[in-house]
Amino acid sequence: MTPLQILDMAHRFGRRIVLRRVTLRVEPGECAVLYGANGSGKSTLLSLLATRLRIQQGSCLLGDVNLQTHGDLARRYIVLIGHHSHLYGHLSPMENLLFFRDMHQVAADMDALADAIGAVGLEPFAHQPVRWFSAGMKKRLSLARLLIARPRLLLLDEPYSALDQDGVSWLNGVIHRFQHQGGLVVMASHDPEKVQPLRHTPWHLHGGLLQSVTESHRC
Amino acid sequence: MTPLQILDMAHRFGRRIVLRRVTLRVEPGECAVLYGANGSGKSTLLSLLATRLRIQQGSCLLGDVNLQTHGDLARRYIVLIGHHSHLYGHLSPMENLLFFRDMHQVAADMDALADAIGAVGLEPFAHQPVRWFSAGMKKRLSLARLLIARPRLLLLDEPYSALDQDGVSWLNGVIHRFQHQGGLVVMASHDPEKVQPLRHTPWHLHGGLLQSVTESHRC
Amino acid sequence: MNRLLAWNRWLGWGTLLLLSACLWMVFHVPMDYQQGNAVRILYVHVPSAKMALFVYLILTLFSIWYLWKKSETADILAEAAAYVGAAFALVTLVSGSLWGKPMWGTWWAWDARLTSMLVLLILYVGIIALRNAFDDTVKGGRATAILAIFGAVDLPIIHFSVVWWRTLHQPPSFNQSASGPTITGPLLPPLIWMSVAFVLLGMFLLLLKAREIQQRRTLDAMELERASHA
Amino acid sequence: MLKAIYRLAWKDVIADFRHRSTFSSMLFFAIAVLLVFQAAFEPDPQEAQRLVPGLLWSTVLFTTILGLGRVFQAEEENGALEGLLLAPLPRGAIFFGKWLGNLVLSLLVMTMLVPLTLVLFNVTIWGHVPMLLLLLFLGTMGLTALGVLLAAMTQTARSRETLLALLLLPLVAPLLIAGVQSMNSVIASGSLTGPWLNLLLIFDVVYLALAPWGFGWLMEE
Amino acid sequence: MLKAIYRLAWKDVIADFRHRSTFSSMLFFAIAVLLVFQAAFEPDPQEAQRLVPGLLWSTVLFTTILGLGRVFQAEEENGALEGLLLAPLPRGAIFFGKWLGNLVLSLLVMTMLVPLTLVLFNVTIWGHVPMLLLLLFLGTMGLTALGVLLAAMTQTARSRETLLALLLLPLVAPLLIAGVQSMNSVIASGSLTGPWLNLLLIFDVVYLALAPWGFGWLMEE
Ligand code: HEM
Ligand SMILES: Nc1ncnc2c1ncn2[C@@H]1O[C@H](COP(=O)(O)OP(=O)(O)OP(=O)(O)O)[C@@H](O)[C@H]1O
Ligand SMILES: Nc1ncnc2c1ncn2[C@@H]1O[C@H](COP(=O)(O)OP(=O)(O)OP(=O)(O)O)[C@@H](O)[C@H]1O
Ligand SMILES: [Mg+2]
Ligand SMILES: [Mg+2]
Repeated sequence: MTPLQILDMAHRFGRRIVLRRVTLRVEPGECAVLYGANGSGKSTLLSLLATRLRIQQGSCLLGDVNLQTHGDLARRYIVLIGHHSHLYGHLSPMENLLFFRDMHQVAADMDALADAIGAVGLEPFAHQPVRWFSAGMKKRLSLARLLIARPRLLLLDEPYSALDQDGVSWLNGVIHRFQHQGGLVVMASHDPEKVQPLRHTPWHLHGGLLQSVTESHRC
Repeated sequence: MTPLQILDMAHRFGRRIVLRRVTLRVEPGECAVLYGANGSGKSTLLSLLATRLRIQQGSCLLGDVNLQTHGDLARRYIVLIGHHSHLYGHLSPMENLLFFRDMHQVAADMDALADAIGAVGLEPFAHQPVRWFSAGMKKRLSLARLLIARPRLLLLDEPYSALDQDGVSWLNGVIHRFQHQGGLVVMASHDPEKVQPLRHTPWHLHGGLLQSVTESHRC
Repeated sequence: MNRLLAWNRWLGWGTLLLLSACLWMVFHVPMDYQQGNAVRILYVHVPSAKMALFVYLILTLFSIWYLWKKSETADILAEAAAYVGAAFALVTLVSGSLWGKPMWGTWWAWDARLTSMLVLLILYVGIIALRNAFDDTVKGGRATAILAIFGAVDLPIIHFSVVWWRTLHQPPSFNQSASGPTITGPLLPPLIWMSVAFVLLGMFLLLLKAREIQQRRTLDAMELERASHA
Repeated sequence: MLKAIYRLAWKDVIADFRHRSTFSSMLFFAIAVLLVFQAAFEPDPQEAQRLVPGLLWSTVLFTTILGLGRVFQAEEENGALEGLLLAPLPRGAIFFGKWLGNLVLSLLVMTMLVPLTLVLFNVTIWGHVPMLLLLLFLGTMGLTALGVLLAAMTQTARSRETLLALLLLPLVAPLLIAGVQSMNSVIASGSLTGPWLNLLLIFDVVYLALAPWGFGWLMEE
Repeated sequence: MLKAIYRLAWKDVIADFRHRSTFSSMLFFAIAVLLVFQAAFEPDPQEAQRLVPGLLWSTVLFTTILGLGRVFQAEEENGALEGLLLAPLPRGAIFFGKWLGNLVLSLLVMTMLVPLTLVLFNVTIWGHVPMLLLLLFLGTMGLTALGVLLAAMTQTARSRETLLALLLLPLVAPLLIAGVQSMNSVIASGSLTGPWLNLLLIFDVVYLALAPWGFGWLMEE
């Protein structure tokens, strides 16, 4: 497996500079956790890594794939679970996963999808439209995608929000296994306690700069 | 000030029973915190208290106002900050608060609105459309409503999600002051650590029943 | 409700009996010298036209009952009534068109009666479509009930505006023929009996459909129940 | 409460001008239809004069439907409709707010549509323009009232755009007929009165009285 | 990639069609539109024949635009469009998926509309039906391509793009006029060839080639 290397990345929206100079290296099996105040640019950084935003300055390599020039290729190896669930309310969990599978062109048969739904505890609701699900149920469903896709780089934007305690420990298990297989994880979070059980490297994003966090002043 | 009394409340969506029998009494100055698994019905209970859902069984009194029969009246005394931000993406924070003010028919001049925006740290963004705000900034803006409205009953559905550490302690301060003035708070949350600093009564919702939580097996 | 449904079988047999008797009568009335054999269509056309209107009245009553009392029975009956009414309206239109081809030389003409019957059918279809567009029976039921009531307010207005529209201005190219020749003599009794038979048929179909809907809903509920205990 | 109604309408109108562009797509559609009929019919001025009421009303009807599809879309975005329903307002007030916002946009489109039609089809009845506009305004009031209600009804439904049109068209048939006929009589005789105008007014009154009530029922959970 | 395109269209179409009544509601929607035109124009059979192309094309335009409002709305709901853009697909494929879903719905309405128009308006040109349908299909291809692009523009909500939406009008107008004129010549002479048909084809090719590219450009941040 291959590392993720971010070099001197900067980003602005119109005139507003959000990231000034971000340098980060994530090794296989490592989980980098971004902390930082609201609006400090964590989600922006993740969107850049997901090639959702065009890289304006600096460079970013996933192994030897340059995210800036080979976005289409890179997207095959990357999965982002963001603030939004990216779910279609009129489709059932099964259909939503089917949709995800075909869009991301991963191989997974119906049984695999059903298993993923079972794993996040939504089996009873597998064929009901997602629209009326509770916040946590939607979150669980959007996390179920992790079990289908086999990415190299996993981007998680506040993955713990809306999850109950069982959900949190299930998710930590999934991340742990993923790390064990040599996957890369970059996560943004406001819940140091929930990240605690994971082997991870904390970072602090402030004023557009990424700083290493010593255990003592972890945010 | 007056207490909130919920008596034997039950709720079903179609044929699916979500709440079986919920009884709860919240005294002035008290903060009841609902814990429970995803999909256990916390948000449903809050929606019932906000008179968003019609009370199907049981009764609910806020002081001497019956929520079932006098919904219109009760809504004057109740503010719910829910999962959704209820914000309009094309309006600025200022305009969103203006909208809230006029809809809820509270008296607040422009300065009061500007102060509220300042208090949640959004002053620099007061006149920019909300659509591109970060998740935490949206959450902050939706919480800014607490400073404008002067409810008797405050309903908070996972108020800490997406907030950074400063945001959490600011919110706890607001709730604390509100309690001090004899307000009633009912909150759903998955973050016992963040509720910790507040003087509160924890409850556990499971199988449609509300049970008191002893400190030991707090969820 | 359930007792009513059990009783429905007898209603079905009764309807069948009466209908066959009426059909026998229809094929034994003397033929109209002007219209020929085609006149026999009348015995389907006129009763079903009346039933299409009558069922809408019933649908409105069920809708009001449902909004008021929130009774699920009313909802089921209202849902069934929409299908039955649509069927009668369709039969009216098709039989009318079939009749129209030999009588007027076209399938369709923009006449007051025809237009408002067409509107009624569209309304029925709209009601059915609206209900089916919801996953949630309660939401769907409430929306359709409101729509049905609005339709009830609107149908008379439509009817009269369509009448005035045509009578104030260009008269239809086929003078008055839609109101038809007055029906007298030996043609009349079979029509009366046929109308009775159609009322029975309507009731039978309504209850039949209602039972199907009820069973489907029970099945859905059982599936849900089973799922949520799994 | 009036302030709340105003604020609600304000939000929708502002939205449109900031970006949602319902207005421009309505106008766009209206102009395209006029062009199509011009190309299809190539009417001489006299024929054109006969066609004008039909053109105006059918364009108004269809553009209104286009606008309606979006009425509740902004409310979906962040669960905003729910926020609205939490306000201590009677449901009727919310209905009127939404209705007003939509009405304003429709009226704007209409005001541009009438002169455009006359120019494109070379119909020189400029003296009647105020009356034509008045008739369109009257019709639009009832039309949007019914339309907003149906839009609320079909909001969470599947394939709601087609459904909305399917439900609305038969119900507004009398309005359309009354509108076209009263416009015919204005063009023919220059007088605004007559039974058709009364029908138009009846329709407005009935729907403006019933729709808020229906909306209240609809929003109750 | 074909599977992804198919799945995207499937989501938009099949999901709507799961319930039995969608098809019939489209059929009756078409009937209701004809009802409106009848009430608006009251044509006699001869006039009706001349009106047919205009009726058909303006209905096509209407249903297409109506459908477009919905195209990207489902994508807004939970940030789904963003999810789509995260998939390892070229933007062109996403465009084609959305286009296909929209095209299918428009074509369905059209297929029902043509025979219904002929029956209800008593126009007996049954021999021309296949050709009329073919022309509508051709026009719809280009129209929906432009339309999806337009919907994407108004969706991304940067205000300068509403202007672009209005700029599209001059692009659609020639397509519509070519459609109407070629249909006129089919009805008059029964022959499908001619300069207007060529124009229609040229538009299709140009739009279908350019639109995916424009879409990709729009979606890039
Ligand atoms: C598609 C075409 C037609 C439609 C939609 C239609 C519809 C109706 C309707 C709605 C009624 C009224 C029932 C009532 O008010 O109680 C009716 C009655 C009748 N129709 Fe038709 N009709 C059609 C064609 C025809 C034709 C072609 C004829 C024969 C020339 C015809 C002859 C009659 C007669 C004789 C009555 C009974 C009149 C009465 O009881 O007052 N209809 N039809
Ligand atoms: N409007 C609705 N229609 C049908 N079912 C609903 C509706 N709202 C909620 N439900 C169902 O009710 C159950 C409880 O939902 P609710 O949102 O109250 O859960 P919750 O306790 O808030 O969960 P979470 O912790 O995930 O927020 C869920 O199974 C959900 O699917
Ligand atoms: N598409 C955009 N257009 C303009 N500004 C944007 C856009 N996306 C984000 N921003 C701005 O960039 C800044 C950083 O946003 P971002 O979402 O990255 O913050 P964050 O660190 O994720 O915050 P949070 O903890 O609240 O989620 C914010 O000020 C936001 O307003
Ligand atoms: Mg963020
Ligand atoms: Mg919840």
